[in-house]
Amino acid sequence: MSDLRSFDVELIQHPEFVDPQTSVLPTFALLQQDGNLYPGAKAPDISRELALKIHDTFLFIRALDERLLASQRQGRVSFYMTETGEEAADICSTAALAADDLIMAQYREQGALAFRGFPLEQFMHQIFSNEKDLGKGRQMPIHYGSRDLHYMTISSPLGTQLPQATGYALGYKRSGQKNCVICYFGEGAASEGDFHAALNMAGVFRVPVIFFCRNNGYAISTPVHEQLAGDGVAGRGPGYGLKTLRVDGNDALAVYEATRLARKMAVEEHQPVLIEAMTYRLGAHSSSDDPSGYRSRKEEERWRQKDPVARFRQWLIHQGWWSEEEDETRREEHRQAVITAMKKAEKVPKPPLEELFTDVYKEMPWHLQEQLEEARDLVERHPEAYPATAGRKQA
Amino acid sequence: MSDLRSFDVELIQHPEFVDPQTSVLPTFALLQQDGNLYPGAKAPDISRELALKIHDTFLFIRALDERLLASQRQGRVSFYMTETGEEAADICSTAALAADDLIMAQYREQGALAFRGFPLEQFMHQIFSNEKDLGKGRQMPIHYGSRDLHYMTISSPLGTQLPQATGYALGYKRSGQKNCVICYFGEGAASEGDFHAALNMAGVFRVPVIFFCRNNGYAISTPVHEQLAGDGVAGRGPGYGLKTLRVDGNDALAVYEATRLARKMAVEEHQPVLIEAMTYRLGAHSSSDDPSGYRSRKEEERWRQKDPVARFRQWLIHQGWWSEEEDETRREEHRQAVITAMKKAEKVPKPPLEELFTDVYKEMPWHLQEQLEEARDLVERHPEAYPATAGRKQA
Amino acid sequence: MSQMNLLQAVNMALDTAMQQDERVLCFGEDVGAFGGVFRATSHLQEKYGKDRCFNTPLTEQGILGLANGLAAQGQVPVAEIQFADYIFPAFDQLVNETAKFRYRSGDQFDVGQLTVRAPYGGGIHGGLYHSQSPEAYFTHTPGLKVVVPRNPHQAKGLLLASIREPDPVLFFEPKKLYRASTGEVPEEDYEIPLGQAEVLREGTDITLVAWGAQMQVIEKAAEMAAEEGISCEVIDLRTLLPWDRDTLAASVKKTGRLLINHEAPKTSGFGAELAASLQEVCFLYLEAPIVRVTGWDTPFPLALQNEYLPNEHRTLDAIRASLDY
Amino acid sequence: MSQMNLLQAVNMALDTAMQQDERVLCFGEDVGAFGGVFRATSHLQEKYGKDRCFNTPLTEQGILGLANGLAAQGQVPVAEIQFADYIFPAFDQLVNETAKFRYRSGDQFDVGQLTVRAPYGGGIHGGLYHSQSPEAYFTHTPGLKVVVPRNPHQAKGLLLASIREPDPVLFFEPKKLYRASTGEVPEEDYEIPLGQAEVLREGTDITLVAWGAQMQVIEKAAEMAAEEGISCEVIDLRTLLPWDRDTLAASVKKTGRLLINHEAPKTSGFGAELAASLQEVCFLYLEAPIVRVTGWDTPFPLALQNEYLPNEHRTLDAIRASLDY
Ligand SMILES: Cc1ncc(C[n+]2csc(CCOP(=O)(O)OP(=O)(O)O)c2C)c(N)n1
Ligand SMILES: Cc1ncc(C[n+]2csc(CCOP(=O)(O)OP(=O)(O)O)c2C)c(N)n1
Ligand SMILES: [Mg+2]
Ligand SMILES: [Mg+2]
Repeated sequence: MSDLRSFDVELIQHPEFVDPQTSVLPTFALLQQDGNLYPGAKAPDISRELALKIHDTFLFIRALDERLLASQRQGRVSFYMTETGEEAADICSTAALAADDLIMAQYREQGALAFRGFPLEQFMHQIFSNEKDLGKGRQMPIHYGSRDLHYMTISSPLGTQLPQATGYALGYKRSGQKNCVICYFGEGAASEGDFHAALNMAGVFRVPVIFFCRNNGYAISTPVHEQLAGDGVAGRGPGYGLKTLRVDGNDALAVYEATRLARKMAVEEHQPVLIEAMTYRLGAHSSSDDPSGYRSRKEEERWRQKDPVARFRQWLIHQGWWSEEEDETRREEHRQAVITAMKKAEKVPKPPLEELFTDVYKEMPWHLQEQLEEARDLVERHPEAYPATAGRKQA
Repeated sequence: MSDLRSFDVELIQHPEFVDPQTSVLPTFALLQQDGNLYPGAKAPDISRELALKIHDTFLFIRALDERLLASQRQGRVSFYMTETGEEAADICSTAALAADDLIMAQYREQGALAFRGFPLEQFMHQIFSNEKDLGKGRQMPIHYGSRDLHYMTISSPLGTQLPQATGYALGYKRSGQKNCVICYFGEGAASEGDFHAALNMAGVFRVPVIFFCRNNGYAISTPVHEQLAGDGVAGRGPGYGLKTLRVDGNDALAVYEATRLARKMAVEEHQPVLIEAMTYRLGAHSSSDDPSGYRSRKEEERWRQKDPVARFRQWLIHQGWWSEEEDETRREEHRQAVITAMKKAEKVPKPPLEELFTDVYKEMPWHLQEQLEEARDLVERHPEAYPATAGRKQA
Repeated sequence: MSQMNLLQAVNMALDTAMQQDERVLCFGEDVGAFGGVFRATSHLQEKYGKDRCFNTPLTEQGILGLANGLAAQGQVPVAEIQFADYIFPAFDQLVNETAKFRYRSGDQFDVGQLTVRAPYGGGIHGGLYHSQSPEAYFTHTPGLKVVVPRNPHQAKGLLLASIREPDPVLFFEPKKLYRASTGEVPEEDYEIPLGQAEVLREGTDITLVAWGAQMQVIEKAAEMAAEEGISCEVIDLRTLLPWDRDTLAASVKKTGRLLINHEAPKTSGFGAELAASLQEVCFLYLEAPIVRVTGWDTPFPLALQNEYLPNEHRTLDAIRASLDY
Repeated sequence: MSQMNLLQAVNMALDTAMQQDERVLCFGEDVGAFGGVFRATSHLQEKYGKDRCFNTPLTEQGILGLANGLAAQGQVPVAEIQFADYIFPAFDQLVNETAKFRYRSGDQFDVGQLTVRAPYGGGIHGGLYHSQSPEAYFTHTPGLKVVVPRNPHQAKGLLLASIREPDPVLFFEPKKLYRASTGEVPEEDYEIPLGQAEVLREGTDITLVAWGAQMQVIEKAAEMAAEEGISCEVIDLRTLLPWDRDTLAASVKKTGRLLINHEAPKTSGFGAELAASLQEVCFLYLEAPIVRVTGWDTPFPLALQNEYLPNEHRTLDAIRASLDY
């Protein structure tokens, strides 16, 4: 305790208000759209195997997103969100972590989960909220979670995972575990009060956390210039005592390298880091959204030219690690796998009635037991009104 | 709408994480402790009259704070908070505003209210929560408010006034009124989520508001280095698109000049401004606090050497506008006036029972009318248990 | 008169209020050019400009802080919270600030002109966080008023009254009915006074009370009960705080029985207050315990949302049980 | 056994918990070296180090966010909110996150180890913002447990049970009694199980129930009533969620009358839930309406705090009225 402020400060006699317009952080970029490195750039030390795994995850997520969005349009799925255009951001950052570092995602980071090896079937069970869903069919589609894969279950309220990430990372620090937490969030969510609390506490407690912002230009219809007036989200990092870097979010190599270095600082020095990945949401916000109400095709087209997946593929081809033909084959394989898995998952029944009442508490208290009994009677008396649960044998 | 982000950004090929330690904003200061200007400093254009009014407010607040704290120790007053050591911050910033600019204070800015001309009697009525209190005796001592003087009633929850200040300022902008809002807060309150929301929205909406942080080293027992890890509170301003200045908060002239310029930007350009005044809370946090539990006398002494009131007095004397003798006389006058006013206010009765139920809503709904009747009966049946309200004639 | 849905009625009320009083401002996440994710503020920015209908940054505590400040300054803010589930970050601004602004200042300052709109309720496959009915929290907060409309006509009249009310109002819109509930709505400006319940159907055997989307449930249950010869009195509470005890008590004294239906969890739901108050004033008239048919005491589920919602079957069963008591 | 006040008992419970389980962490505003503004965490930093008892920045939403994260990671956080009045900025983290963590993840993740301590209640000249009793808000939130102790012995046993409970617990401490309530407290580690009310005084004419600081009020009222020949059964609810309906129902069935006393405003206070539930299960046994003696439906006042608090006189009047019904 005690006031450690220094008396030995620089004094000025002219009131020079700092002008927020003057300082704009540069963007770290390695790979050009044609798959060549920028002059002077050095590719990170990335094995062929890892590179192909990243790319395969790209292709898988494209297939998954495409098919599920189409299925939503057909009414087979109630809701969906794609991450098209942003794959490099979540997938390559996760690729730079240890497999047991905790991921706290917002909702548009299914790629990170896929990279960790979440089975296609599990994606589908969650989407169809059936009885095999790890989340027991309780949350809307895309609210994945996997304890085994260190991927915290998604929560819809925006920003809440940020201070939790600081806390989780503090837990790592306390238990001496050599891990970090990566916390994903959008530039919209960064306006929530929880963002402020999270980054400030991370700076004060010096915990191993990487705050990874996907600045994709929009929060639903709200463009980033109506969201904030400073230098993006990165512009706020130093103010919290965080090491900060802006990165081209569509550049798989730059994202990987930035995160690799961030992890080193986080784990070895307990230095919290903020990374802002500049990217673009090529698709709609969600299956409920139509972006033509708030942006132009021309703008979308301009960003489509910067597609992270195509860029990385070009690099792989330049490396001699991949070909267009292999790419086509693999895309088709993923597509078929998704279709097959979807068909299966659709047929799996909903969770049993009990699951409505379990997990509110660790043990079911008397009032919930009573309500479960009441619900059982109800379903029995009105089976026609409760097709999902009526007639199913009880657990 | 649409994504206005520029494609024409600076790209770098080496990941240079911004290091928060490197950028420390300098401190704007004009007046040295001996009452002489710093070499190269220029005193603001301040009339003798205004200078003496500022100084008189200093003396008044010292007298008020001293007497009331002593009375709290004697049990005559239930609670008190002094602003000793921080007088230049609130008083000189308010002095640089128009009299009808709105003040939103935290709780340690009674000086600003005194400068605006709040009668001593009114201070006392609030402190004794008697029936003449403008706040109807409902809030703890020091929660002043005055519609006439454009001083929003203080609210205890920290930080809540910040986004309200943004809203109030947006109201000014909308109605074309040539005013600004000044919003005072401590460096502790700046950790609340509301701070983030407030500054971010002010930047986005470009409203005439001055966020004025009194960084006095502590939030109760918590020193500022356990509160934040960046470059103070000022370090966050540019990140929100706010013009930002750090100022020596114990320097009456620098605070005045900084605020004068900030007001100009706020009112004329709708440019929100953040000012961080570096100061020190010389007294305890409140009458319930004992700082010896968390800081040293030596540290306090060091800051006492930087007393803003003494410093400004020296300047006035150098100007030939004031003398030690006048000072002594005036201090005694204030002391006597405070003692007299206190004696009077103590004797004023508490507000009548009705005031417990009014102002919850504009008109009293049926359930409150019913409860008021119930309360009346109760007081009538048990007069001995309700000495404050029993036997008083009803409104 | 024209036929429209609840969403259009809300939009029309906002339009009317903005046209009639230029201090009225509509804002919230995505409410500007886009017109809100449900399109409740469609075309308002076009008509009234960017400074009267606008997007805010994504911060509910900020939206309510901003709204409090605007109201204190003399504007008439109508703030939207995108989903009622996301009103909780603004809880402090609402409960500690909005509700107590007038009281703490001795009526020197107030935010009475504030209205907060929020779509609430389940039945739209929204799971835990796009389904909640948080009205009861706010009924425990003196200084606030809480209003819930059941159909387009009510929505327009109650929203206009809420905007012009000199006290802050939380206006919860049943999003399940946004498009599902349609009806005739007058073109002209009209208000439905706050604080008054409405008897929709007279009856003699039991009183059924609900609000918002659950009105359809108790109306359906009343019809089904009628087929069995049970006569239900059906009441729409409309304003939850302060609520219309007189109308309810008169009805319960007549029927001797009361059933309350709400979507929110049972424990400490607003049904508890109704039951507690009405047993006080109707004690000697009650022929059976007051019964609450409500959401279960769990978070709002997804796959089993149908099993969660207190529907007409549960309601009818409870009506029968009450009559058989 | 040693004589101590409620604050010391809380401190002792924290000390015991920290000693016994090194995952237990105490944090909040000023709880570190200073030991908290009430000194509930005195000497804990000295004993267990800065990484187990520490100050946080001034952000309640951050404190609860941090606590949720710590609990999910496997620590046992005991977070302090300096005054219950300041728990509202953390409402979203508590209601949308803490309460729903286990449910939404299908029991893959949980924050069951979390305990939140907050001094609550009036009578200390605290005015609007140092006096509130917000317990009812949380009782409407499935997934949380809510506990309120009445004296030092209870405080230690209930707090230890809360910290070790596998569900998140809000532990509201009656700050009026921090120093005013003293008693014998065992030195050793003991727990008082959650979810169980305690009958403090047996009686036959009417059941009085309360919690926390209001226990003293109903006990006093019971004594005064006894002098008039009225026999009161006095019950401390102790846990509000989930509450002990069996004990209360058994008592009400015996006495035929129920009075609930709480400090929070009447409308939608927890008394409403008790009344609504107990009239359901005790309907045929009730000889008079269940009566609630509570704070008025206003913000908490200052000058007239005495007029606000539901004291023994009001309680006794209500007891008499109930018996005369
Ligand atoms: C607290 C809260 N407020 C509002 C919402 C509704 N909402 C869901 S997504 C979204 C936009 C988020 O934008 P951003 O953070 O930029 O992420 P992106 O969708 O661009 O990936 C909004 C407003 C929410 N989920 N939670
Ligand atoms: C929301 C909220 N949390 C906690 C408190 C209790 N509290 C009152 S003053 C204070 C410290 C404030 O410090 P700072 O903002 O630096 O102002 P200073 O007292 O130094 O002027 C705290 C924690 C409060 N009033 N409101
Ligand atoms: Mg975005
Ligand atoms: Mg301070």
